[in-house]
Amino acid sequence: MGSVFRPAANLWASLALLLLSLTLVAFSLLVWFWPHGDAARGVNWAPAQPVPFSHQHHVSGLGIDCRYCHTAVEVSTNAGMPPTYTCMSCHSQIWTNAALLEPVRNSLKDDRPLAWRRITDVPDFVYFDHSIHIAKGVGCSSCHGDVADMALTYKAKSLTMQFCLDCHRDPGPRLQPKDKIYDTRWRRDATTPAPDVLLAQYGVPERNLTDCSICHR
Amino acid sequence: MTLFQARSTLAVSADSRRPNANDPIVAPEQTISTMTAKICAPPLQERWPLWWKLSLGAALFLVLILVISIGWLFYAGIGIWGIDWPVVWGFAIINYVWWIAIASGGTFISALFYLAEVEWRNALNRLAETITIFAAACAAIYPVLHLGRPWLFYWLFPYPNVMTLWPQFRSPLLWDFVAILTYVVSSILFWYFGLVPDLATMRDKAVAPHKRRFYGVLALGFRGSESAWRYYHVGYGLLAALMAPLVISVHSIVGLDFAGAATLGWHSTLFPPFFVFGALLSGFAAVMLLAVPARRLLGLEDFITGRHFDILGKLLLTSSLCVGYAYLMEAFTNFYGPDAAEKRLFANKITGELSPIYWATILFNVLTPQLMWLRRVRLNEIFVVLISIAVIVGMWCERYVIVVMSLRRTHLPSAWGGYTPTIWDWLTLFGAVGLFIAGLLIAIRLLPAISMFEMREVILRNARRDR
Amino acid sequence: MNAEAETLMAPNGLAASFLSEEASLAALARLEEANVGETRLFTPLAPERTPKPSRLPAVALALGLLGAGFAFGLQSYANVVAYPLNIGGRPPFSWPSFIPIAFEVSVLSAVLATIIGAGALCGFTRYYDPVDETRAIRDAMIDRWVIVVRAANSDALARSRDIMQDCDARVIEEAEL
Amino acid sequence: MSSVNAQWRSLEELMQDPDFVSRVEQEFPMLGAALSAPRDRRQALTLMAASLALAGAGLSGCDGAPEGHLIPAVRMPSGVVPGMPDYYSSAHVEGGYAAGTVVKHFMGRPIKVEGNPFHPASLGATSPIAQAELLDFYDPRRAWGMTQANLPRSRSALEQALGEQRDKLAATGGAGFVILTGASTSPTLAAQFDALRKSYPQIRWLHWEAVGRENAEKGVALAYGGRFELKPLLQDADVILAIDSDLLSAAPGHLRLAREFAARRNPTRAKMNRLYAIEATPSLTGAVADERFIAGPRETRRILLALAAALLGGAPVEGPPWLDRIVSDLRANRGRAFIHLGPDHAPQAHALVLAMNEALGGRQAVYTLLDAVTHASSDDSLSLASLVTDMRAGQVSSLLIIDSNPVYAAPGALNFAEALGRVEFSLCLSATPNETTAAALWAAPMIHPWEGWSDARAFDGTASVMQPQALPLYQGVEPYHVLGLLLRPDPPPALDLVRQTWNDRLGGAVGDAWIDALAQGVIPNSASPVSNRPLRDDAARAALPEPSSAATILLFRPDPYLLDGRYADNPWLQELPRPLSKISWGNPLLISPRRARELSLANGDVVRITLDGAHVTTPIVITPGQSDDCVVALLGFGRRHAGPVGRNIGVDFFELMGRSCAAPDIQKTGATEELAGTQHHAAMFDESGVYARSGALSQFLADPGFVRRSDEPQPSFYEWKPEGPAAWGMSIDLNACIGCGACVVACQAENNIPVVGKAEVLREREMYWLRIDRYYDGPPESPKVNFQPVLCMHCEEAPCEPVCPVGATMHDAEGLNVMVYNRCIGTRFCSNNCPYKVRRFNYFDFAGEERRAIESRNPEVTVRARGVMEKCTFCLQRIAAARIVADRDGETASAVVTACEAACPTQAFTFGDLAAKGSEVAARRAGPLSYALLADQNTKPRVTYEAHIFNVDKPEETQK
Repeated sequence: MGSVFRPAANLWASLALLLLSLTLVAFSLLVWFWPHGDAARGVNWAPAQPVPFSHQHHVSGLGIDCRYCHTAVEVSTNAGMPPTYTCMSCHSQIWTNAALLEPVRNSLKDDRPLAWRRITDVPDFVYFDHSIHIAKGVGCSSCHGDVADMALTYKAKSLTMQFCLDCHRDPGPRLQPKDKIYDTRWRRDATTPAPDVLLAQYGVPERNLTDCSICHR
Repeated sequence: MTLFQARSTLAVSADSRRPNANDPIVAPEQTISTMTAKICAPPLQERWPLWWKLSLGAALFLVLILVISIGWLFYAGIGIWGIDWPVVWGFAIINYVWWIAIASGGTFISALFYLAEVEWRNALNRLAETITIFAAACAAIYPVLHLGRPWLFYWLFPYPNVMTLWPQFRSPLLWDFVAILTYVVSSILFWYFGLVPDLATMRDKAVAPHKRRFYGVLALGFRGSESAWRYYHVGYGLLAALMAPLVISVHSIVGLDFAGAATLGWHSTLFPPFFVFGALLSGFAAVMLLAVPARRLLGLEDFITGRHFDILGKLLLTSSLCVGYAYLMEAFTNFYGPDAAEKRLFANKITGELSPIYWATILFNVLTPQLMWLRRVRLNEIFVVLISIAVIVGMWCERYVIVVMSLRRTHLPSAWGGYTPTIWDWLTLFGAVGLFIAGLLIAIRLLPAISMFEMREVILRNARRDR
Repeated sequence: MNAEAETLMAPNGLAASFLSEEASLAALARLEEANVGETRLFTPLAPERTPKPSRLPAVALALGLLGAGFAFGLQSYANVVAYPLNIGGRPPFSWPSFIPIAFEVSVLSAVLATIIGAGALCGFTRYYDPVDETRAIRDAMIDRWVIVVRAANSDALARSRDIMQDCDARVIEEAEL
Repeated sequence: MSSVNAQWRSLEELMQDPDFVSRVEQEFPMLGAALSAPRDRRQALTLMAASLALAGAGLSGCDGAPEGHLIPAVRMPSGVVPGMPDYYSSAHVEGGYAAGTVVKHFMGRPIKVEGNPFHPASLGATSPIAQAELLDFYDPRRAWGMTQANLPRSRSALEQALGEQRDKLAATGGAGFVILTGASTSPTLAAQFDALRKSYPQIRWLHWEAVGRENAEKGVALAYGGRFELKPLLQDADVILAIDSDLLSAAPGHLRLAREFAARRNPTRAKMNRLYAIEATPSLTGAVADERFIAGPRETRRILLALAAALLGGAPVEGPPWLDRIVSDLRANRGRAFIHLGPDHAPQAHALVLAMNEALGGRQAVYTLLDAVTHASSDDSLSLASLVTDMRAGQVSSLLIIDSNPVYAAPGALNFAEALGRVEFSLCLSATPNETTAAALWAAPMIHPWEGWSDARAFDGTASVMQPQALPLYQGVEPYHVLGLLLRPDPPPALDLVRQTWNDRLGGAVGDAWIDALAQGVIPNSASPVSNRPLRDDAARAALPEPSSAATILLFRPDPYLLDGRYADNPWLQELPRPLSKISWGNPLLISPRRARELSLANGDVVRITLDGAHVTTPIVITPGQSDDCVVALLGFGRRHAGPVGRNIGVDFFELMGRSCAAPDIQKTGATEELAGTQHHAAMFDESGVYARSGALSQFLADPGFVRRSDEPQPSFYEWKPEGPAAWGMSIDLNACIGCGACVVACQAENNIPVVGKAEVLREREMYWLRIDRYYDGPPESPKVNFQPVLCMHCEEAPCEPVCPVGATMHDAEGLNVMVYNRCIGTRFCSNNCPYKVRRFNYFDFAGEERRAIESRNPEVTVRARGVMEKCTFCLQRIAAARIVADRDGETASAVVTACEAACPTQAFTFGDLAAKGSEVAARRAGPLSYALLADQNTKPRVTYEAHIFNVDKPEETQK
């Protein structure tokens, strides 16, 4: 007959208990930290586009202003994507038969729109308005990153609700001087006016920017 | 062995086993050895009789139905239920409250009466606690099914998230969520903790190696050393002392789910105690109902005796009087109070097209239990079963009255509506009953139906008293 | 136990089972005064003699209060600091509505504390113990009171065997402990 | 945009497919089964979606772009700013009369209809139908092709056939060629008809409406000897007597009339007018009348005679006792009194009433006579009846039917379909396939009014040019083109024709005048001149025809929303609860309480009505306040050849029309049918005082604040102050509300509120954010009616908020009760706790199953998912837009107008910032009549009501 278990059983039991508690801890840590990480949000994601358009070349290189293509950014909820026509206004003159630009030329020829992969996106239940952010001194780079430096456009910010709230709770330090709104390289430095000065300048409204109704309808 | 005897006795000489008022709590001829042997026998039995297989099969069939209806629910949406506008709560809530109340019986008996140090409870607490955990499990299903988007139920947990959002802690539903979580976890632990010494007994009674190992693992290496017993004793008492207030708070909070709302027919300070009364009533009814077959089929007549039925009957009667008082007060406050709409609603309850359900509630929960005044009834197993069933059905009706009838008649007459449960409502109800029964059947198949180590105390104490 | 083991090591202990608590306690008393070595008593139910006070309740209470404090604190933090929202015009610090959850959490943590504490003290998950090798121990959880002696020396072993016999032990068997 | 392109392409592809049409047809037979199944509408809409898929991959593919793509235009149309709406004027034409509208576009896609404030017949308001026009525009059933004998043909084949007709016309001079079309006020169409007559003198045309106003027109002709238009000027009328009148609901210019009427209803703002109503069956006009009297057809005739005797002199006729009071009131207000008679009365009766009005001396003051606005048929002798006779006699060789459905809507007695078979060439133009297109030899899809150029005139003659709102979605042909083809092989485009018409006024070339006319939606001072034609002496002498002597008379009335059935396919209008019965998806026979008792009928009992051998079976609904002498059948339902939405819904009563006036035989069948009512309780009596409060003018004058006396102020634990820059609130004037339902559809359109269908309405799961509660007060035979629009009250101490376990609903700084859909997990506790029950729950994926063209949704509002609670947001999207503009451009926020407020013809809603200086809403809130619904709940609602005052001396007088 003898005992039900071998002496080793005690060791195994303790190990099992240890493992159990460890998995519990690990799981909770995962739940806590993973969603905050960039990986979970696809930051730095740069999908292939119909045309490998380089903001770096067009903005830094040629010094074209954001608004040349994204015309509606100051007046509309959308920044606006340039119609093929806009591309061709230059490329009918230069690089007229570059293989890279074949899709653009076809688009105009066959009257078929180009389909760009969307990189910066918020869910449909979030109503983001470009014009008000621009008007109140939130620069492009705040959400799009240093686009002027992107050979291929990639997702630069997590764009989680927390990301939005961080700024809505304390806009001051993130505001940019009027003339620097479209400068995606801009960083706060000694010459930058103090947050409250900027807040006053832009007259950021006293309304509660963390109200759910500011973004959700 | 026992089982087959039990079966024959049912047939041949039921008389010897019929409950009797002056039965002792445990038959005098029982010694700790015979008792242990008798209790251990069924779980260790290799083959179980037909009644068990058949009823388990039936129960599992109901479980299958439950699974199917839940699957369809998740696929199609809760529109498959009868809930509508304005009756946005329906069977899910009714069943939830019903089950959680049934669950309470176990805790009351094993915790409250443990603290009160009453002997008779030792024969029933195992059964009662087993009822508790499976009823609580059934109850715990519904709040999730009830949600429009069940897959998001985890938003009720306060966990750090990228939305920087927290649950809305003012909502009674959240209190309820936490209360149920606490109750289910604590009940299971309490039940298991109470099982450990008996599992050790099973381990040592068992012969087949795999059974010894099975019970051995569950027994956690408990061998009844003096020090172990000492701490075990302290721990068990402590748990009992925690469970007793917990069960009261859980049902008060369930009451607050309703009383916390401004809804007509719910907005009443009476609700928390009212719900505790209801829990007592259905809890005792459930234990009583299941004590009868357990006693007969597992041959426990020596341990669940006439005394137990006598006591349980009185308890049932008492709690039914408490519930009756609550009904009375509801009526009184409605007519004494200023709110015309409340009066209109109550009038509709007692005279409206659904009034039969209200009166069924009164009949089953208040009037029928009055029979328990008669000792003959208390000791007659047939009556006991019938009355317990009546009470359990009555308690379901009560929840129907509270949930549906209140919502049908809201403040604005323009928003009055009706409610017709669909087949899916019924299937989710009966499916859960199957789940409950299957759980019980498997439990008695594997575990001792009576807490042996506590029974030993009773037997020895009696023995000493006799000397 | 097979023959080789028998010869390999000499048994240094005794396991004896008794029919009643009284008998076992008597034997135990005598063994202790005879000071034969370390003795342990195994019983099928909690021993009658009043248990020495334990710190477990105090620990449970402490953890209960801790849980309550944590729950209440979390609720207050979430509503007042983390994201104050206007919920039906109620003040952010609606302390009365924080109480139920605080209570439930305190009970839960107390229960967990008790289970873990008591489990540890009872030696849960100690699946193997040398006494398991004895035959007698297998009745300890059924209907026998079992005393296990770890004798200091062979002489003590002999003495304890005598004592056991006097106190009419049912079974007496030797064991290595 | 791109998706619209895709749509055309796939459509053209489909059109190449010869059996496309039969495939579309096949969709519908399945429907019968589908509709009887439990979740019928849901399946029906899925079928609709199936045909939608046929109609164009663009639509069923919905957002048009593959997931996660940005699709810029190739060339951005000038003036279109991506992400911002544009507005283009148009007009909604009903019975020929135009009411100006403004269509809101997003990226070139119409998404919402608003009223045109510059248009005299709209004044910024719309009817429910005008709002619902949007769904008709996107109706996938418009994707059908030309057919000859129901077989698909090409467009060229049709043009060839029309060419042959042209030659025939030239040969016969138009003899035997008839054009059948609805009532019209379009000058361009008139011009085209004249051109046709010039070339083919024999050609004939008939303007015919199934539910028309020819009685009234003939009456005017009798009284004044010519075609004239009667234009009431209600703002100056102190006493109005409405006899079986549709003055506020359907009469030409009813939106304006309702506005003028309501402007005189709130005693705190104006001197109240007084409205007497005498009618057989309750109408909106009767519902809002100060005193309403019930009279069956026979009694009404006696009343008219008695009135005539009293007002025009002559042998006195015995009238009902209460008539004297009305007469004296009319007499006392000579010059400011006006009598209006409903379109169902005989021309002679109209003539008589016109004579009385002259006698009351209100001409030019409370009504004027204008030159007729609608066009006459080619000759007065021509009527539908005579046309059918000619068709039978074989005197009609060719019949061109434009936008009219006689096979369904002609009186059953005429049996038009059979007559149509005798016509050698028949062509029917219709937007969607219907009974007539199926019966006609040729059928062709007609463009939607939003897809082409046209013009129409308002009830006062003011003209509007209707411009295309989009390029044709489907292969529709323009009626002008077809008519043009009858004249020459290469007809000019409609734009040129319209330009021609307005050449002299606006100048031929595109000039400022033309642009302004389009921008404003009206052509300046184009109203018809006021006529001074005197009353003919014998106007009053015409004998009134004897109404049937039958015990029960069967009356026909158009359904208020489906009219003659042309909107049966419009889910918004099908589901919109009828103002008084609150029943949707059906047209039970209206029967008075006493009659019902006699026949032992309950709501939903099915009866069989037999009249001259013809019979229909229909459920009944007991209608409080209806005369016992009549039962009322609502027209427009029971379409046999309609889309998945309208087909076989309700009963077709045209079948019984035009039969003898013998008493219909009504037999209980024993069957019952569930009625899809949205107000589920049995009619409430004498309770409504608490909710929709009302009183007599005398009470008000004695104690202005009397409605509020009952609510004592309640203490509260919480004192909540709006910290935001604005404090939004709304005041609803119950004196103004006529229960028309425009606000409900406007809300539905603005906020993407899904249609749930009959089965779900029966399950009490309709989704309206804004509902109009109807309360009866007084005896069932003749109750007083109170309408009460109920929407989210945005309570400052909202009971719904504290009970949500995840905080999905909360308040924002400006006092809005906000619902965050994507946070909602669907516990539905908020709905339990809402005393007003204004929250709606998505039991199924209603929005998803609707499969409505996503282009038609409002992109500014989240489309709610399954398992989510939703409710009124005070049109948060409009507030947000105004807020952003204000913050961005530093201007003060332009006044926010909610969808319901904008649509309301009577301006019952006033929305605005309670904190703003001199805000109208704050003023109304402070008014003596203002009260909070369920004040005892102490929820501090931001919505308040102004109690309904009846212009009577004693409260009980309103109940006759």
